[in-house]
Amino acid sequence: MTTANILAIADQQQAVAAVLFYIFAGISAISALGVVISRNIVRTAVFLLFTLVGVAGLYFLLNAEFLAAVQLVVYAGGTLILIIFGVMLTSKSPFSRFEPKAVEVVIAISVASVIFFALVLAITRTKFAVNPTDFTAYPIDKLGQTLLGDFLVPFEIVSVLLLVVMIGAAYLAKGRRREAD
Amino acid sequence: MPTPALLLLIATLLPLASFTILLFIGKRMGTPLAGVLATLAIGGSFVCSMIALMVWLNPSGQYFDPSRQTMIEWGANKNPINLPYQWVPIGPGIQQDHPNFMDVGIYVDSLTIVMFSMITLVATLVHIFSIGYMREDPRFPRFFTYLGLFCFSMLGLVIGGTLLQLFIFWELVGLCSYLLIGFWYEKKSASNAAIKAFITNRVGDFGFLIGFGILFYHLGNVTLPKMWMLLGDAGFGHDITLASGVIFPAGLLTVMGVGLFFGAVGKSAQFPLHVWLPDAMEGPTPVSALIHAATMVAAGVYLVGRIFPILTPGAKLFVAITGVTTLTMAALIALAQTDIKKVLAYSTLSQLGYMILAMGLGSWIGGLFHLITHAFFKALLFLGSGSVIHAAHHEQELPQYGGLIRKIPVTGITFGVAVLAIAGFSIAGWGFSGFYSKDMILAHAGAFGYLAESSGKSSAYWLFFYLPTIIAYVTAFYMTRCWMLTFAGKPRNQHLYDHAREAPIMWAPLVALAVLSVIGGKYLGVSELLQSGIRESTQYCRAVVPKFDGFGTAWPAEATTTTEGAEPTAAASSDIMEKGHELMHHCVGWAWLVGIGLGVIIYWNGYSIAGPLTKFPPVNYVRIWLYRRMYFDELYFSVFVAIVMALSWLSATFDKYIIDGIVNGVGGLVKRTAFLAGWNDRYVVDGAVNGVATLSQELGAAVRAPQTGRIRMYVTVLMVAIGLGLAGAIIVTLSR
Amino acid sequence: MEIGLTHFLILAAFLFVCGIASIMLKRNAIGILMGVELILNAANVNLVAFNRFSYGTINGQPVLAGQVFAIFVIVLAAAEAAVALAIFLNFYNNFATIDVERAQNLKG
Amino acid sequence: MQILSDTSNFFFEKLILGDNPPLWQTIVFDLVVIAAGFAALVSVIAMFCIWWERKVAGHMQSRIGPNRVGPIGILQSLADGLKLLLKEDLMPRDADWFLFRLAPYLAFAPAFAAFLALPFAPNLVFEPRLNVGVFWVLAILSVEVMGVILAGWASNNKWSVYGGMREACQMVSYEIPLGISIIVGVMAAGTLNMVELGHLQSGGLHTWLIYKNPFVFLAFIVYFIASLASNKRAPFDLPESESELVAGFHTEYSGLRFSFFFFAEYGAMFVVGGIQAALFLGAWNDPFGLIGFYFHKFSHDGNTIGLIILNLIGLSIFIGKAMTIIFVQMWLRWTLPRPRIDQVLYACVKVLLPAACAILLGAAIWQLLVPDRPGYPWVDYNPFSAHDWIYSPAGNGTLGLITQIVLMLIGVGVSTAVVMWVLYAAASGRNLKQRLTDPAPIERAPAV
Repeated sequence: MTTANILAIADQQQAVAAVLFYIFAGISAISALGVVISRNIVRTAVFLLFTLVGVAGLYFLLNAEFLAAVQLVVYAGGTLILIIFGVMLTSKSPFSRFEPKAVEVVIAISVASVIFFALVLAITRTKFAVNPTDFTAYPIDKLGQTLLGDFLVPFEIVSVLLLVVMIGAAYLAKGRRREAD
Repeated sequence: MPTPALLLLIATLLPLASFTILLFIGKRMGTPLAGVLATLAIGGSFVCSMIALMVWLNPSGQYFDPSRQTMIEWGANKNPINLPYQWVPIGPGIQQDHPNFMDVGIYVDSLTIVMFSMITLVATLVHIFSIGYMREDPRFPRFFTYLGLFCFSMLGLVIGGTLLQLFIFWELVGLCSYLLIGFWYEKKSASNAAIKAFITNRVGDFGFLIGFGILFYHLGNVTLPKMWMLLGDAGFGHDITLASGVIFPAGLLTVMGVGLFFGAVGKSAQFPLHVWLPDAMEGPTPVSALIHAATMVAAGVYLVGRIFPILTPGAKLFVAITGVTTLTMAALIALAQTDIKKVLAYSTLSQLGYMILAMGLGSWIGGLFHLITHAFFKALLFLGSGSVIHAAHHEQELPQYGGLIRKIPVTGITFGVAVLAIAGFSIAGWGFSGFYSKDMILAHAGAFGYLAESSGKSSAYWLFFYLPTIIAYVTAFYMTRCWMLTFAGKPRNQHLYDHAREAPIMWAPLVALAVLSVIGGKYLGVSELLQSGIRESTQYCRAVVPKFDGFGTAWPAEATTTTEGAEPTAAASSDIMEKGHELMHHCVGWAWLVGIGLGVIIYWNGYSIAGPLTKFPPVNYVRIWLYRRMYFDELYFSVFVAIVMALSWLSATFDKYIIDGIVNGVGGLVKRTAFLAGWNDRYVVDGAVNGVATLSQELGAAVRAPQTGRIRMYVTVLMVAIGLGLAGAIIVTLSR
Repeated sequence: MEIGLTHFLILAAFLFVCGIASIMLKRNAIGILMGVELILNAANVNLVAFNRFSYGTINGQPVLAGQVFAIFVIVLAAAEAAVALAIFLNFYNNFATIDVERAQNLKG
Repeated sequence: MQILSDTSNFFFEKLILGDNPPLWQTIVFDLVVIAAGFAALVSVIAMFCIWWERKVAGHMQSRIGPNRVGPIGILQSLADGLKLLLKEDLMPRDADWFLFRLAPYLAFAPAFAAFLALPFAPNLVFEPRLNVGVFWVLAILSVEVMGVILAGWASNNKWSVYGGMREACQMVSYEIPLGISIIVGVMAAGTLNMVELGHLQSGGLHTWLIYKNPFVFLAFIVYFIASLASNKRAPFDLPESESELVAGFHTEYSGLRFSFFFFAEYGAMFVVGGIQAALFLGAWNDPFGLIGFYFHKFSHDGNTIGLIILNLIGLSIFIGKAMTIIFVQMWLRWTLPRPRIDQVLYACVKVLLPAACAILLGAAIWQLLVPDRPGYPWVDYNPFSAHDWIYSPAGNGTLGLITQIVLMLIGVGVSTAVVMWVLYAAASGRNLKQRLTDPAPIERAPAV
């Protein structure tokens, strides 16, 4: 294989990566917009699902396969279902809507666009450090070692926190039933 | 051949397993089964400890060597097992075993092995006893759950190789003590006692934390032998220069030692934190036997034994004073108590005082030896009292007993054996277990006195000998009183007497402990093993620090230097020891006979002699003073309450005179001004007042308005603010 | 054009802004929760992208701190959702609605 | 990873496109594979399974099942599909039109996407470099539940909502034991990559991961039960239990949309069975390790024809294994009664989850204490040579070998017993069935 050949292939792969990025970014961005615009709470949840899936795709592009899978399992498969569950338990009419006022909409849109503009300005004008990871294969064992090595204490704390949350959520949800009895 | 470390680790984890199992399915297992499971687990620990002991004593693996006269050769002279492991990554400390890591570890030497054998043995017997004692209790499985956790924590405390581990298990042990004292939490007194024990222990633990903090700041979390090596010169009482060049000042060393010792003060219930232990007798009696007599309260002595080489002379003096105060005070109080368990509780305090005193005087072996023998006979005493209480249907007052020997003979005899043991029974140089250990302590105290004299110290140092000596007489007396009132004489409560009977399952532990109380001093080789423990640890440390002699520092004589490689000494030179021993022999040789004889004579027939005696007013006042426990509870209550009251009185006074005065003065001023100005002015004043009121109302309304309770509005305001700020930033950036 | 850090950051900024707008606009408590999830996702994208492009290697070894942080964030988001939903259920039981505008009993 | 580059990665792609093809050719190749290969595979498997299920149900209920369309009714599914295509596509008036239409695709797409990670044969894997393969399938399948919930919700029908909510809580809770039991297998293997999993198990029956240690053996059972629940298969078919909820979440669906749900269900069954085959039951390998042996031999020699044949054999073995598991699922469906929803959740949270945790702990301790034989069979060691096991680089592997052989014997014994039992039942029930299903022909019935 000649050097030129390799370069050509690298160019092509970059093109593919760009296309994929725009696809996933488009999915995420449009769905995020949908989350904001949609009046129906269940549809909002579906848009959020697409955002999450799009972000998972972005993780793939960022060489974070494991994170992508975690995103799908925990976010799309767990948290979001929990949210939809909450929607189903709390909405009186099947398509409950609470409309925001027009003033609020105007304020929200203007504030959001100002912040977005400011952020974009800041991002484009800042020179970030360049120190890319260059691994062709995703070092999943390295991730495990990092998680249980350098980040052992946060890991343990998070696990304790999860336990606390589990007990707390169960208590909160159960206390209600006792009251009703 | 499994290593002792692995065996002891298994022995530690078995009770944890029993705890976990019982925690989840204990209730389902029901009354006898849960107890049997817990007993099997701790019994397994006992077996493991015994095997570890065998392995430890015989590195060759031959237990019965026919060529030798003795079955086992005491003291294997082997290296202690010291295994530090990296645990939590932290920043670098100065002298850690593993840089950048908080270590946990295992440290096994002869002391560890002795402690393991004693704890698992007593715990096993107490478990067996409890199966009988707690049979009717509805929370039977939970009791054994707690016991499992306690055994795990206690064994973990003993096997732990770093002070951090010691502290963790220290707290766990305290938790178990809390749970078990308050086991019958329906009783207000029990739950109060539990809270009292917990809080009092916290006070001690603060001291521990302070001491540990000082140590941690200088060394990081190091293993025990490393700590000894680095700070082994503390006994000389001068500054220590660490390898990194940091200087550890002597004063700070003393503060650290006293702080660490304060943890022991709390846990071993030494003066002034002793108040919780008598109240802890509200817990079930097996718990009192296991935790509040034999093992947990001894943990304080164990801790002092572990930090012994890093105690400065000042800290040791503090330790000794604490010990001697406690032992005197507690023995006197025990004279007047009428609750059988309270008598035993104060006796425990007194004996713990002996151990702490021994530590303070530099008799490492004496203190720990007494710990072991005391564990045997005090566990026996408590289990015996448990048997009595069980037989008497939970009546604990001595005046209600009498003559029970005819109804519960086994208990009575074994109890008597324990009384003899604690009194120091001996004939012609042979005695029960308590004789040997107390002998060692008092002989050392005598030697200490001579040493102090010869090095020109104050003669007040002789108090460290004479007070314990007197108390030795007192001990024999009050223990005899307890026995006589319970078992001898005529029954004073006929109904109770008629219904008293023993439960056979409780016999086995009593008899086993009685045998141990008799032979524990001479034939089990505890002191020889402890002696070899010193030798092992010293040799281990000398491999790195050739002049290490942390366990042998003889104070108050001014130690100059230690000769390199000399045999470690537990005390002063042998001739002074000999003198001390002789003095002790003259003073207390027949103390047991005097005390017991006096007790038998006075209490021969119940209160018939003692009763009239206490009618005599001075005696009666002393009796009441002692019966009320020297008013320590009242003292603490009044002191702390008085402080709070004084503070509140202070703030009330401030309120009343200064603030009220200002307000009233202003009010009067206004009133007078108004009065003087007449009704014309009233409009002005009214207008001003109303104006102020209106103003504040308007202001309040204005401030209240944004507090809508609408989250979204808050978010919106926040975001608008940020947006405005960012907009400004954008304009600035773009215009540049 | 090569896809670089800036692209991911701008996307994350957009997601963040959408999350904020959604918090400001939704009156349904669960809608607000979803806005929060969007914001967390934006932060995650940032973390992973910075990890990938700006903080990739130390001494020739790949660094994964950003991804580990992202995992923690995901886990915490799940915990947060569980607690939040339990609170919403209680809220719904007490007010018979999920409209956060009604939660103003402590209004000054 | 070494083994992936060693054993002719993208073998078929190279075979067809040659070395270093332009990128567009690769993309087109992939698209063609997806469209022609996987889509066809999913449809064929789903249609076959539908027919098979009806056949199994028939035989278990002493009927014959479909028998009119084609020989032994094998074309029945095709006919059904045709019928469904021609049906009117109904949508309730008050349904949420957007979600109602979206839901079937949301349910079907993940099942289809999960196919891409399955290791059909050593060289027949869509993306062999997917290092989180097993986890990826789990993740994709967890998205599938969204489709079901949305279908239930969007139908605006009480029964459908109940079905959707049941699916939600059932799926969320059973995902945990499912994941933990997968972790046990992955722990034993030490990789998440599906292809590596396959190569690791290529040394004959005793190297299959299920026999690696006793805890993997137990995890296999936990996985099977949890996978039934996450696939909403009987006895955990609460979301569509017809006796209570009419048809649960797909009550309102008709025509092609309905068939999408059907395809999704059978596709998910195959995927779940495929993971089970790949993770526990030796993927594409035969019980004697022949495929593994010849595969390494052929790739070393560059024997293209041999490799193609091996891949085809591996493909059929893999599909056969997955189908066997599907058969057990069907068998259970027509045998066991359906529990209540609280019983289902009880079984998960209080029985299956603690069991799975205990198994995980046990497996971890086992792996800590018992030395393993690391490496790939036939590459690093000879799986049938005791010498290679005993002198394993990780220590003395005798205990591991003995465990694997004992477990293998148990497994083989149990499956043989079951097969014999089934055969006995089939043989002895033959007469019974004929008596039941051979009444007098309708023509000969007495006229009314």
